[in-house]
Amino acid sequence: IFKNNMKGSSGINAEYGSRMANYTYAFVPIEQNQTEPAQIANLTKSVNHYFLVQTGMIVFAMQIGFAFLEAGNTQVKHVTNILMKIFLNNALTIMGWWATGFAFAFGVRQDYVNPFIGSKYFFGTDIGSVNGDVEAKWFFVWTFCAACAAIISGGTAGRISFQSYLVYALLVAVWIFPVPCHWLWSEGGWLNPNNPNAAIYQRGAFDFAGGCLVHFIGGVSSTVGTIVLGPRDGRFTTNWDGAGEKGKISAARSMWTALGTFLLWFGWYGFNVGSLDRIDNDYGNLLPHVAVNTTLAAGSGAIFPTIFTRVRYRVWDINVMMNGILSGLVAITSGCVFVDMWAAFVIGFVSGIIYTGLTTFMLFLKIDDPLEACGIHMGSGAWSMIGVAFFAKKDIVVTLYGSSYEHHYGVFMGGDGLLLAVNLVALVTVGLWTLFFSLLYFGVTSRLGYLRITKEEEKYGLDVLNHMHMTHAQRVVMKSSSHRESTTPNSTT
Amino acid sequence: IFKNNMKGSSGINAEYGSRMANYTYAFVPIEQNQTEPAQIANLTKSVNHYFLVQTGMIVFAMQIGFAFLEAGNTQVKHVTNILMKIFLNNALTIMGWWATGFAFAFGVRQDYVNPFIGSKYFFGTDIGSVNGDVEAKWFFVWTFCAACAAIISGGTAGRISFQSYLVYALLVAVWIFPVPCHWLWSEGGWLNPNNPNAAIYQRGAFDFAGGCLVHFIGGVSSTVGTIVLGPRDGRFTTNWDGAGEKGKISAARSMWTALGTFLLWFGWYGFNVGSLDRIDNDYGNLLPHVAVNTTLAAGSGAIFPTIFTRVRYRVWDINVMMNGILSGLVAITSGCVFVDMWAAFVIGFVSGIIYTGLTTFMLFLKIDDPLEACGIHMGSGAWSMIGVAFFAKKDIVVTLYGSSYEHHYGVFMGGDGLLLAVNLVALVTVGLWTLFFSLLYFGVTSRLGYLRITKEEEKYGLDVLNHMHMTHAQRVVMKSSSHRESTTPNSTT
Amino acid sequence: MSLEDNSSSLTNLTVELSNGLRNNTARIINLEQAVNHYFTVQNGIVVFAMQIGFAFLEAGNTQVKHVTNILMKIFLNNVLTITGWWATGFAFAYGVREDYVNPFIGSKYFFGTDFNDGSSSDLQSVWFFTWTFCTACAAIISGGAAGRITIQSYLIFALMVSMWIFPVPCHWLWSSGGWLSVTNPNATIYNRGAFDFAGGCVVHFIGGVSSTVATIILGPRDGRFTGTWEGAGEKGKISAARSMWTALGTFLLWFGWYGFNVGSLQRIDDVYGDLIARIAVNTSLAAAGGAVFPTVWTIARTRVWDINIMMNGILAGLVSITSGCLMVDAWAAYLIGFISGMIYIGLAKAMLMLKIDDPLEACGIHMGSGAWAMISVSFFARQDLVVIFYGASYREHYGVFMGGDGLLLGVNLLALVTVGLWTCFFALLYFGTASKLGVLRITKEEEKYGMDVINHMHMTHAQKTVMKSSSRRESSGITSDNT
Repeated sequence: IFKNNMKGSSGINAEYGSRMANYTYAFVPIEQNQTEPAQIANLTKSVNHYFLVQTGMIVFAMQIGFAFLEAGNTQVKHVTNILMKIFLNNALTIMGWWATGFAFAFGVRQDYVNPFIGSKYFFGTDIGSVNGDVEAKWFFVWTFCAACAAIISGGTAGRISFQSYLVYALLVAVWIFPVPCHWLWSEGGWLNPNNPNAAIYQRGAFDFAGGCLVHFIGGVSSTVGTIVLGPRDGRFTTNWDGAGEKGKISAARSMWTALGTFLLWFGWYGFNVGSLDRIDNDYGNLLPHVAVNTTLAAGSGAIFPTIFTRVRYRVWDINVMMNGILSGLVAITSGCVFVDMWAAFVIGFVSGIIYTGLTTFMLFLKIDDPLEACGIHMGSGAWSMIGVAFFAKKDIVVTLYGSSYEHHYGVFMGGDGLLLAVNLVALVTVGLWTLFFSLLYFGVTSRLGYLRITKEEEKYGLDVLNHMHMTHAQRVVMKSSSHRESTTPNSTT
Repeated sequence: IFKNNMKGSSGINAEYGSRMANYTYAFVPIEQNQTEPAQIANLTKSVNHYFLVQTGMIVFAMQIGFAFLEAGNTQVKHVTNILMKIFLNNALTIMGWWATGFAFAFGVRQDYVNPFIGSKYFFGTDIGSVNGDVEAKWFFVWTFCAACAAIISGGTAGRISFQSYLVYALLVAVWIFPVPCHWLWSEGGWLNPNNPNAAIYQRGAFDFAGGCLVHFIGGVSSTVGTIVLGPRDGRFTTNWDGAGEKGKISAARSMWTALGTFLLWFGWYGFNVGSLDRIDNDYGNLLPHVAVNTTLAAGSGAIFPTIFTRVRYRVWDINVMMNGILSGLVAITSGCVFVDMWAAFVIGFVSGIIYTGLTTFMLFLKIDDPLEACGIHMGSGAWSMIGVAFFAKKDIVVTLYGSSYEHHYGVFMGGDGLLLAVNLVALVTVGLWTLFFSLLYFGVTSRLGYLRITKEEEKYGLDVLNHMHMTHAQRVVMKSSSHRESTTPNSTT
Repeated sequence: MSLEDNSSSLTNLTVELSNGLRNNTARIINLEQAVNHYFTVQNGIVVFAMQIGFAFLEAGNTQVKHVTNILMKIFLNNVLTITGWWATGFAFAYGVREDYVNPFIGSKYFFGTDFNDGSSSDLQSVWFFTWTFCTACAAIISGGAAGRITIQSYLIFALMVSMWIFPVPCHWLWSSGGWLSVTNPNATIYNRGAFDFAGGCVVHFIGGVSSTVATIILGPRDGRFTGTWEGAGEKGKISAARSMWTALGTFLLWFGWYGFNVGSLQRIDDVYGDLIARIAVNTSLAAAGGAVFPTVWTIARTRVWDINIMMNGILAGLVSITSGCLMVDAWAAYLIGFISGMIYIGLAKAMLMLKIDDPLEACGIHMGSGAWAMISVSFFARQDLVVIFYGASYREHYGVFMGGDGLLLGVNLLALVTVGLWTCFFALLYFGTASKLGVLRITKEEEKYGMDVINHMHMTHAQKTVMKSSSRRESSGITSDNT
């Protein structure tokens, strides 16, 4: 907003000379023999570290978003349970990521490169030995890992038992998320575009910010979980009441879900922008592009679901609109750096159609998906990978990956179609990988009877039985109930 | 997520030539006689300023956290009062910090250095004369000062009178927080590790991000306040109802406290990371380390309280878990830059035990601590100072403070024990300092009868009597009450 | 890890990094650009959080029966301003062609055309950052019209704001070549521009004027000035929750304001970096100053510690510092904030006296303090800061009370008046026409039962009880034709 008026160079030099004296803390002076290139390299590194950590903080705010969206969309009697699940999801993914997750994802040894899995940095060993680069990645990608596990909490809300969700969240952090993360994002991964020896014609898959790794893995797990669990009691009967309190606090529920959606949108800027990993050289020029594309896709995602619901049911439905926004955001994650503004708008708009279609289809099949994670995260996550393969621009691809990628861009933009193929391979393999482990886990626990909460817990709410929280309506019910004795704090679960 | 693929240098130079044209605003080009070292110094300074202000913004979000945690944990009838206290806490600490607080803390004159107190920059005089360094520190440390005062609001919640809390918050900003802040953090402070003439063998205390200055001062004040005030009416009777509304909106209360805890955690990243103060040279390498350690301690802090409560009472208690997370975060504040990842995990885990123990002990003594600030802020704040003296790593200490500190590191890591001694001295002196002023203030106001709200205010709630806010239950009570006339808006306070 | 080891590892890193780079200057320039982009985008992200603030402040201050409607309005406000800003807004605001400079309007970059030629990253960071301003301006209007405007007519106006009403004055004041722009060497009035650093005029005054026009044309909510008026519309039932919501909203607005003011620097190289902290400090002081008078006045006058008045005082203080946060001293920032509290109280009382129903008091907060923001910067702007930024030709163009020549006050007043008339014209035209056509205000029935139950399928418990005993029940069916 200003013209540029420099102080004279003498003023600058005087300032530079007295620079150290102006700091409140006395620091060990910078060595004077440090060369200028080293100084620049040093500052560049510092800025990159700060960039990654600061955007990681913004992504962390998405956890509040997941918690509020989920708590606002399920029955009041389970609210405390849901909030506690999201908190412990964070605590457990921290431990799992520290123990093995980061090691499997990014632990590339110097002596050999494994295209399938990493094998270093278990329990943070040697992680601080270089210069902070590894730790910056640890923190930033942990926030992705926690987001992936939080998505699964949504699909299984209201009927999964506390312990079995938490064990799965730990599994996600320890094994299910890290291994595909190595394939697509780690040095030497078989689908990584930075790997000169990538498995398919030396070309990698484009998943810039985790449309496949975070949202598709989360969405597939969540959908498997919701199918294995079966619907909530009374979900497809005519007197189903979403709130479980006869709509009593629907104003508050609107507030909670709105806060959740806004915070997810807010966090998404960190999610997509931070995925640049660094801001020197050309990356700095692409940074605003990512923010702009994220904005456009969020805006266009809401259009179709909102208008469709208004025309079809004569209702301005806030939940449908918010989920449309989230679908648009999911759909742009893979491509936000590669596509034009108009393409971002198109990708977002189409994701709204996909979300509406899949959600309607789930209802038609009588599958109970409380947060509609199938449409939002699985459907739009898959579309995200396909969308980037349609619309990625040649010049940006070449800027990022060099001239060997000069044909590896969007099919509709004139690319050679291999990008679409590689992205589909990535989707299918990651999908099968996730499907295998989620079916295994949810199937076995379901067979053993651990997966779903008891009828009693579902009727009276998890909060009152396991968390000592009661709503007013619950107290009234309890008093007139013969089951009252089972609600003492010492009851077994 | 990418390797580095640069355009050729010709591209860069062409870009440099057309750089001015790319700005939307027309700038006068930078003078070419600016030397490169000056340019680098200039950009470094700019980045450092931005870093400090941006992390300060993140810390400011902790105020929402304090407000929601406190409002969700006290009775519904006082909610508006509590929110207003937190807002005015901000307004008053801004004024107090501007008037004398910053001057006492960081106002070091050039002619002489006072190890106990600063004496410059009153009411912001000369604060903008240098180059923004002083102002950046003003803003960042103000957010710490406001956090310290907000902690005290929690311990005294539900029974302290509005005015007497606000006067104490002003005192904190004007005098109680700034003076110890000068001792530990300001140039020439007698406990500052950057002071070559530090009082104890020229060695300083390590309180990197305020475990002693912010949390211990806040926790001690809060504990003194809560003891002098005495418990809330009916707190230790059998029919005590935390919500004061017969648990009616416990779902909403879970949401509020969860939002508060998440925002505190979010803000803590700014709190710890921003305490680096600058990101050039080695500081940039330590930045991700701070974020990683903060994350691990938060995760491990939750473990013991959650499991203990589950085993002992058969309840998954969300409040205990959230307070465990906060304890872990408090415990890592002093040491987040100095310790290894495994040590961060241990420090967090132990803080969970300390929190559980102190909270149980307070209940045993029948001391009413509504937000359990004694366990969280006082206990874990003290442990924070001890933890860093146990586990600080030699190489990081030497990087930050030079070779004269080569023996001044963690006892368990092979240090010479002086660090533990100096940190304990800091804890004890700061504790006594805080104890003196808080006892003086709370004792005198209690004797004069100003400290505690009236029986009537406690029965009907501060909101209805002083803030014209009523809950539905209050209206019903009012109508059938003979005290009704005293609830008109014109009643005296 | 000693410094020696570190510098050797740095040298390796340097060799790796300098591959393909010819000289250090290019690398420094490159890093400067990258840092500037990140600075602008990161602050835009912080400003975006203000949308949560607007939503919660408004939902907490209006009747419970309209809450879902209000939240949806704020979401769709974002959706539409994105579309409008992309279509024409940014083009009218910043689309300066190379061949000629138009002082009134831009004419390039429609629908993001020419945005992707690789050199457009500066433009894109401006696009994103200023979009957050544009959507804030539209959200302000939602507050004044709350509780009685139809969702469609609000949304169309929000789209107009982003496509036309906000961009054109934005071009005047902020785009190179705008007739009131400080970066224009040929500015209309003696080659001097108006000082509106972070949008006290462009964002808050436009929003406040539109909101006030809307609230006057709409008329008060049913029963607003009767003795039985109850703000919550639920017999105060969830007033604790309402305090929480408005408090969250106010805090998030304050949080976002730091991004709003600091980010308006748009770059942090050279001298700009020295001013980041000054802006943050001044913003804090004005917020604190704004709360003082309203709070004390209310406790003295009515013996009530009123949280809404205090929060609005804080917001008034924040609005009043937006234009001047960069150019004034710390004491002036506090004073500006303090006076804005008095302006807010005065205007809010005047509106009540005139029986104009302004649910969020946007007139006092955004219009009054927005105007005061423009005037106060021309009172207290410091000469040295003005000269650093705008060069020697601006050496007399600073605060009247600091010794300036008064032209700054003249130019700022001119900017206020022209922007005010511009906004007034379109707001009157739109709201007047819509009101005449009968599409502006919701029906009596919607107002009685709440928009949520009729248009959004949301019911509160009290509504369900009313519905059951009501003979109008059939009209609340979801297939009714109410729009």
